[in-house]
Amino acid sequence: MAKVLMKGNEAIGEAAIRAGCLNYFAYPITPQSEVAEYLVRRMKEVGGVFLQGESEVAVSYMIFGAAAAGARVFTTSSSPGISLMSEGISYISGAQCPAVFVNIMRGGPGLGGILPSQADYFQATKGMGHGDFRLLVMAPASVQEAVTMVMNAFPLAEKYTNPVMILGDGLIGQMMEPVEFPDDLKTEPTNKDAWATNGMDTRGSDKRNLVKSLFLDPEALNQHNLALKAKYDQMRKEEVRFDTYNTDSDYQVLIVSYGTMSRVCRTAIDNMKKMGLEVGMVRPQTLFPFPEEQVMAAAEKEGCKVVASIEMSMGQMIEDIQRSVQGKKPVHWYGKCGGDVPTPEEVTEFIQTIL
Amino acid sequence: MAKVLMKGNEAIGEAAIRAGCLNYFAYPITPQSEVAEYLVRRMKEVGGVFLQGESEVAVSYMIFGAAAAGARVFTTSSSPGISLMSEGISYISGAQCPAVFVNIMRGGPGLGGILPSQADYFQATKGMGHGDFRLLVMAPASVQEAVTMVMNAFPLAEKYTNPVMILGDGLIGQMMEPVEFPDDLKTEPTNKDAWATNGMDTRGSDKRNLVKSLFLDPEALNQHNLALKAKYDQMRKEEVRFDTYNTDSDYQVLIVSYGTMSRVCRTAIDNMKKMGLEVGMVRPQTLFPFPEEQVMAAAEKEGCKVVASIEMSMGQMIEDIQRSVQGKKPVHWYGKCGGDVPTPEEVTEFIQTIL
Amino acid sequence: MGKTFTKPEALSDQITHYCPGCTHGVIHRLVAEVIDELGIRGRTVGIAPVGCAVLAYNYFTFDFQEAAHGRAPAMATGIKRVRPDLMVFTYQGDGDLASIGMGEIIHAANRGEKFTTIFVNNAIYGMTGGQMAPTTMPDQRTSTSPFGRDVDDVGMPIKVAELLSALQTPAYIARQAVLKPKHIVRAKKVIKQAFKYQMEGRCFSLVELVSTCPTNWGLTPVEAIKWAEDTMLPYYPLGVYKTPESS
Amino acid sequence: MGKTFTKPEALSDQITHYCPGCTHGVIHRLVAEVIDELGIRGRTVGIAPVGCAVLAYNYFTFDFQEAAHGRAPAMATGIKRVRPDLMVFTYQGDGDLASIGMGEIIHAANRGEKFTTIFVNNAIYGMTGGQMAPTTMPDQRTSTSPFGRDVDDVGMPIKVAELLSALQTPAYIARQAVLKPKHIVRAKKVIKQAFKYQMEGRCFSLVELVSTCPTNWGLTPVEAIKWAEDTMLPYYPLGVYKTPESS
Amino acid sequence: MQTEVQFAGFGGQGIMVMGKILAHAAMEEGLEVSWVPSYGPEMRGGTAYCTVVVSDKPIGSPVIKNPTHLVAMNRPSLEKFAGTIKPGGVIFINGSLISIRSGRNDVQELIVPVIEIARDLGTVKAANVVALSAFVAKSNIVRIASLKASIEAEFASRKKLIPLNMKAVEEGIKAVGDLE
Amino acid sequence: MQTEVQFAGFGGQGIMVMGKILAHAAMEEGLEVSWVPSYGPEMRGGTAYCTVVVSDKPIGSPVIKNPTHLVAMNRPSLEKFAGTIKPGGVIFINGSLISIRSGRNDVQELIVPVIEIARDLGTVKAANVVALSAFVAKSNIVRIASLKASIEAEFASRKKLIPLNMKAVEEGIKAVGDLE
Amino acid sequence: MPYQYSIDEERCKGCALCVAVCPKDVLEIATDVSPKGYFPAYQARPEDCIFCATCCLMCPDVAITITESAENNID
Amino acid sequence: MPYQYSIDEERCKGCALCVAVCPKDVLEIATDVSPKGYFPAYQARPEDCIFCATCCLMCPDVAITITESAENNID
Ligand SMILES: Cc1ncc(C[n+]2csc(CCOP(=O)(O)OP(=O)(O)O)c2C)c(N)n1
Ligand SMILES: Cc1ncc(C[n+]2csc(CCOP(=O)(O)OP(=O)(O)O)c2C)c(N)n1
Ligand code: SF4
Ligand code: SF4
Ligand code: SF4
Ligand code: SF4
Repeated sequence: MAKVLMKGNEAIGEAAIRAGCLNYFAYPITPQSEVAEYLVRRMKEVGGVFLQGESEVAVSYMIFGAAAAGARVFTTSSSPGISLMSEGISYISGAQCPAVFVNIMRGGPGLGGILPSQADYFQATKGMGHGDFRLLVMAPASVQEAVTMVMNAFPLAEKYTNPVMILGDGLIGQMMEPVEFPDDLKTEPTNKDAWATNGMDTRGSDKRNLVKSLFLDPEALNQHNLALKAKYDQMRKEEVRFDTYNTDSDYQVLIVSYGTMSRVCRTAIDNMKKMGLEVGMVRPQTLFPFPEEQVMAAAEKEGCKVVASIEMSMGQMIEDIQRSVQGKKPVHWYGKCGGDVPTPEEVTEFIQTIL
Repeated sequence: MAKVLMKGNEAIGEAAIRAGCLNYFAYPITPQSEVAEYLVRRMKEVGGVFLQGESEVAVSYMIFGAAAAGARVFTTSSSPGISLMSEGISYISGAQCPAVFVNIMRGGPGLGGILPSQADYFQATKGMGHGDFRLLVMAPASVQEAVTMVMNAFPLAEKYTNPVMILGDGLIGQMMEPVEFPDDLKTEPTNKDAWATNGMDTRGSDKRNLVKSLFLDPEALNQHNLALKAKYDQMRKEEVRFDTYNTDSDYQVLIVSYGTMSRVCRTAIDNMKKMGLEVGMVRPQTLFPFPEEQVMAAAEKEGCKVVASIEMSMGQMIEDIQRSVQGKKPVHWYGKCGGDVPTPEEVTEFIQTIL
Repeated sequence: MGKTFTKPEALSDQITHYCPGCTHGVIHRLVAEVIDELGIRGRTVGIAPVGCAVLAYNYFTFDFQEAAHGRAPAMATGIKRVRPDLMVFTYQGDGDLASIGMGEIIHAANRGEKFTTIFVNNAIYGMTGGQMAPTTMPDQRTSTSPFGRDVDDVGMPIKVAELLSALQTPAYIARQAVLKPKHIVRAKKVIKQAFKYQMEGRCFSLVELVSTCPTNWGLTPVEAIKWAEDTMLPYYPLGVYKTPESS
Repeated sequence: MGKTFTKPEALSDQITHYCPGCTHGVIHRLVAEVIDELGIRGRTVGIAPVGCAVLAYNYFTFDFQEAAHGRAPAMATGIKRVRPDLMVFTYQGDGDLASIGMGEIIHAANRGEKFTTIFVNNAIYGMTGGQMAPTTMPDQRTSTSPFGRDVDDVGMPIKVAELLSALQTPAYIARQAVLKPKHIVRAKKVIKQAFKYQMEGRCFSLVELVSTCPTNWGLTPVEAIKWAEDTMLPYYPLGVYKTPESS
Repeated sequence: MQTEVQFAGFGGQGIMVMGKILAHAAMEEGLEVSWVPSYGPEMRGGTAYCTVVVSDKPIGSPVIKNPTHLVAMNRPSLEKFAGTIKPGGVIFINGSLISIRSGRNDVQELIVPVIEIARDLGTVKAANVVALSAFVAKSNIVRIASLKASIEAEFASRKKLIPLNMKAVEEGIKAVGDLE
Repeated sequence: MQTEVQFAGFGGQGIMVMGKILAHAAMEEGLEVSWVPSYGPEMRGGTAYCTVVVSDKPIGSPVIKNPTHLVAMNRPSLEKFAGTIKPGGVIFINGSLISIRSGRNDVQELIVPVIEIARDLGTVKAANVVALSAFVAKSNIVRIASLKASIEAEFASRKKLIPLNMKAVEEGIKAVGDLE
Repeated sequence: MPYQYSIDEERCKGCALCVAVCPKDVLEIATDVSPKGYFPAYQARPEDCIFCATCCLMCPDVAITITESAENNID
Repeated sequence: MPYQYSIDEERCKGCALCVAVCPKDVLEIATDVSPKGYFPAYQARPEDCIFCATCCLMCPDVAITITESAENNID
């Protein structure tokens, strides 16, 4: 298919449809309401389901019900809305249903602001809700990558019967960039007869299916949690994705950055190169699983003096970097968290201060 | 005051009253409903406020409204209920109001179970909600300590105008142990005229107060977040609390454990001592701020070969331990997460496997 | 003149965890009988609440989902929107539906979601040990209203059937009881009617059932029936409150 | 015969961010006038919603809190329970109150919380760019109902005043408009009455105001007034729906 | 020195209170105590357990896999816990409801028909106090005086029940004497 | 080579569309592009900005502090951004609404009374296309052919507007010519 | 009479609701405990039973069944 | 006549609601833009104004004020 110029939010909606997800439930919130405004029309065209729920709490359970019934389904929201889905996402994870959640992050905490932010890193990667569960979290750095990640999110969610989250900052949703969509539509969802409550007749079986997260017997609940843990360990083995920039140079500083922020860093790295300062970057594409070994390896590299976590948050990803680097190199933080994306100039300035 | 034998949940309720908190809003959930059942009577006696909200979402905002009006206020819940307060706690943190949240953890994810668990560590210490904020998190290991921590929670919340969370496992709420309460009641809340919306007449001022978390100007929001960060950095400096056990011995293994789990470890340590194996323990009393230096120091101690994170969760606190230990010693995890508290025998067995 | 009576196929053999005399068991049986008689077991999905009926899925022999507290109507919406051909019902208690789940039930009803809700009104929170519910009667003692529900402090009991009937979207809303054999016969009729409307894709349907919680009321099962008749029925009148025709 | 007219003290000098002709401004002024006339500015706490009125606190000269989307009634409950002497009102839009905040408003009203709610019904989500609200009219086009609100798919518009009046707890519930000078005069009367009931500690009070959103309706302010009169008023009848005396 | 007592029976037999009275008595003797209930859905109708830990130093794990003593008020409880008790401990058996025995020869069994004894006192409700008293008389975990004081404290709000329960204590102690 | 254009004006002046048309044209020429809007409450009524980045290699930061060019459709926009433009760039000024100048001597100023021109074409709505065309003619960021194609694509759903806008393009180009 | 009436001791929880609704006063609650720990209902006066199934209707635990059968034995 | 009528150009957003409600058809919308970028209302026929304050009632932006004053100057 030819390149089209598309707004991130609309591209995300289209990507879901291309991935065979014809079911969308959501509640409006800036800066991602365009997803719904795009899909309300497109779903009608493709005969899909569009519903504006009464709240994010309700939407998270509409997603749960639909996913548990075997449908491929997703929603989009932004920071405060995602917080309201905390309990629901915990339930979906506990009940092991596949679903995709897109968080186009805005400034927080509380009402905060509506401009780009990356302040929901901790929430997405660690404390999304109560109990022991993880989301597979992918962070796009361009509209095209958002499309690719959304399309990959559904098969991954189904592979692990676990929710997947796309974590994008506001710019990813609001920017227009050229995107290409694969022509082939993946409209056939994977077979979910083994567990989905899609009706015994549908399965032609007289064994009923049950979707639940309650395990009153402590040993059963412990086994259940071990089974979930096994899935997350498998993700750590199989799903780590990352990108590097200028890491073949003899960099003195290693930047770890993701999303739009990483693109600013790329420009900063180019500028510093011109100034004769070599800086490398590891860009996690999956935030969970986090590219621990890759960051460690890049940090250990001969000549690398310091590591910098550059985030549009007040020091969240830095904790995963610290765990990864294990004290081999000092790890510094730079960030802003109000909506102004730090400029390449500001990044350059910061890098010089830590050398 | 003389010792009384009290159930943890009731002692928590009484402690709040002794701390001068006469305002309680909550929604029932096992295993902490006894707090409400105790306070509905006690609040009547002391002329305080008791209200059963319609949901945890609503309760979190009742707390917000009351705290913003200058009242000393708290609530109690358990895991799923705390997830529903995610957005509210983010708002309260963003608006910088003091309030106390007690989470008597049960098994998760989802509905999970109602037996003791520590699986909300990540949520409490990192990802409680969207945006950059932290809770000051205290984890009691006995009913008496729960009382002490609850009583300290209110002044701390007011010192930092930030929510404080007491993170206890189900047993802390359900156990009966002897407790002592200080006789003096701290019924006078600190002066909040500087910021509380308690009415201009109340303050005898014609300057109106405004409690909000919205900052549309990105620079203002960034400054706001830096101000919040400064508070969390101050907590890291001033509020770290921890306890140690058998750390003056030449321990080969360092256990890091908290809450009820740490008491099991204490028994295990005694047993292993008898078997001739010295094991030390650092017990974080504050989970945020985490006793990073103390854990590091204890791990670095001559003779200590390995560190073990022993939690009633699938490996959450271990991430903070890894950050603290910075690769100086291998860090292992042992835990169970279904409601059965691991026994001293099981802990001992595990420790032997990692040596 | 005599009658035979055996367990419906849609009901499993499992002995319930319900307390002796708890009418949840009666309601389970009625739902199962209706599903058998309509022959829809193979395409029915039930949604268990969080409440004493959280384990309801153990007692039925068709697909089931377990909801979070109060969110069953949102889950049912999710299922019906993606699989309108499935027959979906939620089974909810009064704390679940009328307290934490108020937003979800009102919006599902107002959107006219084509599922059926079985609403068990026992005037208390059973599962968690007898706290006050929105449906708790004036002056009724519960563990969180130990001096009796003070209506000046927390308001009047919510009449769910009446409240939902105040919405403009066509629906089938009825209230019955399961206190006496004659109620039980009528209750089954309205439950069946509710499912029929769903089968026809007509409208949202809800049946409120005045029920008992002997354990948390602190009464014997027989006393509990009497208390419900004397106290609840006058406040919660039985009948059909709304039909798609009437609206 | 002539009249003077100046800005009430409870209103700040700030020029609002509201679009030209948006009736939020009229409602702000009426509330401010009532607060001045009752002389309660020094003990009033307003609660701003999340919606176009999120910045309402900039336009009033007394204490204010900013709520999360839909949760203002819970915050007001928190304040009134700990400080019954304060005069508290929430200012909420229809998305805020009738969609995400439905549970909170129903329970606050049913508990009889002694605060006042100013409910701005403009049949759309203004702040976020014109999505469908529970109050959106049948066939009305919005950014999430581009083909017009399909009542068979998403149900009928919710009549908030009527719905809340169906509760059993005594309350003061009225609906007025701010479309014409005569409405505005009446609107002020009912707003004042609502605050009076609060001052007397009588009951919960809510005033629904049929309002406009020219920007997202895609009409000029004058056209918007006309559309609201022709389309909304017939569906949302004005009047006093409930008084503590009547209930 | 630490002793651990597992109390177990049907809901409604007053299991939790027995544990509480013992814990309270030990506390009044200046000892460290923890009372750990089983909570959970099995509460409803079904079984009721609690464990009381008494020690002269701060109590580590309040969760006990192998208690030193058992008070079994019904048969399922005996079947469930008999095997877990440490050698040398006391296993109290409610003779009124339990026909079987623990099958252990490394413990001291104490079988008392507490329901009949309580019935003779006027109410089967007192059976748990009879059982507790007999158990205490045998195990000597606390002094009888402390036990009585603790019972008085427990019934402080229902004073008229105290005389009856004091009789129950005596009968419990007597029952042990008769057996020896 | 990377060029960055800041478009700015009142809401309702078609600022966002100007940027989109340019970005689309550049994309069709095989270049990398990013279109970054200002979004936020100032949207309502107030001002509207967007930035278009065009480059021959993958675009790093889409957020630009110092763009190479500026298209200012009203006075506040000129006042706000004039100082941020890189030396050597083009600053387009909507002469119909802006009486002042950029005050820069290291840039090329292009002043066109686009509203009058558009009015003569039959509708002031076309003012943004006139401005864009003039700016493109001056800055040569894309070929006029690409610009036209992009405009046709933009109005594909409202075909009858295309001829008018093509005229607008010509007038825009002509305006630049007249100035030189 | 072709009906067979039985109360399943395993299922009966002794709530006595059946006893209360039996129009012929056939049922009573047993005085000795069932394996499940309840005092179950039983037909004290089976000869009066008219097999109206009112008890079945009322029983929350589906403990009572009435089936057709050749011989008339009641347990 | 002791009233002073004024429309604050800073506040007026030109919504024309006042124009629509004026019973005497006094008000009109200006043809040139205000510093705020709006086309404000003004009294086209001030002599007809009866100071009924209907426009004030309608104005969402409190742009119109009527005050008492000795001399009768209208701006
Ligand atoms: C979010 C959340 N809050 C609270 C609870 C605790 N809880 C479980 S059931 C229940 C109420 C049950 O009462 P009801 O809905 O009336 O059903 P019943 O048990 O009476 O049949 C509550 C509050 C929970 N599980 N989840
Ligand atoms: C939890 C959450 N969900 C969604 C939003 C986005 N949001 C802001 S205002 C609004 C709706 C506003 O509409 P309404 O309440 O009708 O007020 P109006 O703007 O029309 O005055 C929404 C959905 C939010 N801020 N928070
Ligand atoms: S607690 Fe009440 S509702 Fe629950 S099973 Fe027992 S009787 Fe039934
Ligand atoms: S968007 Fe609508 S509601 Fe919001 S300010 Fe503009 S006109 Fe008023
Ligand atoms: S109604 Fe059923 S459960 Fe109750 S006593 Fe009769 S047979 Fe037993
Ligand atoms: S109503 Fe007010 S804002 Fe609108 S035009 Fe008249 S004076 Fe201006």
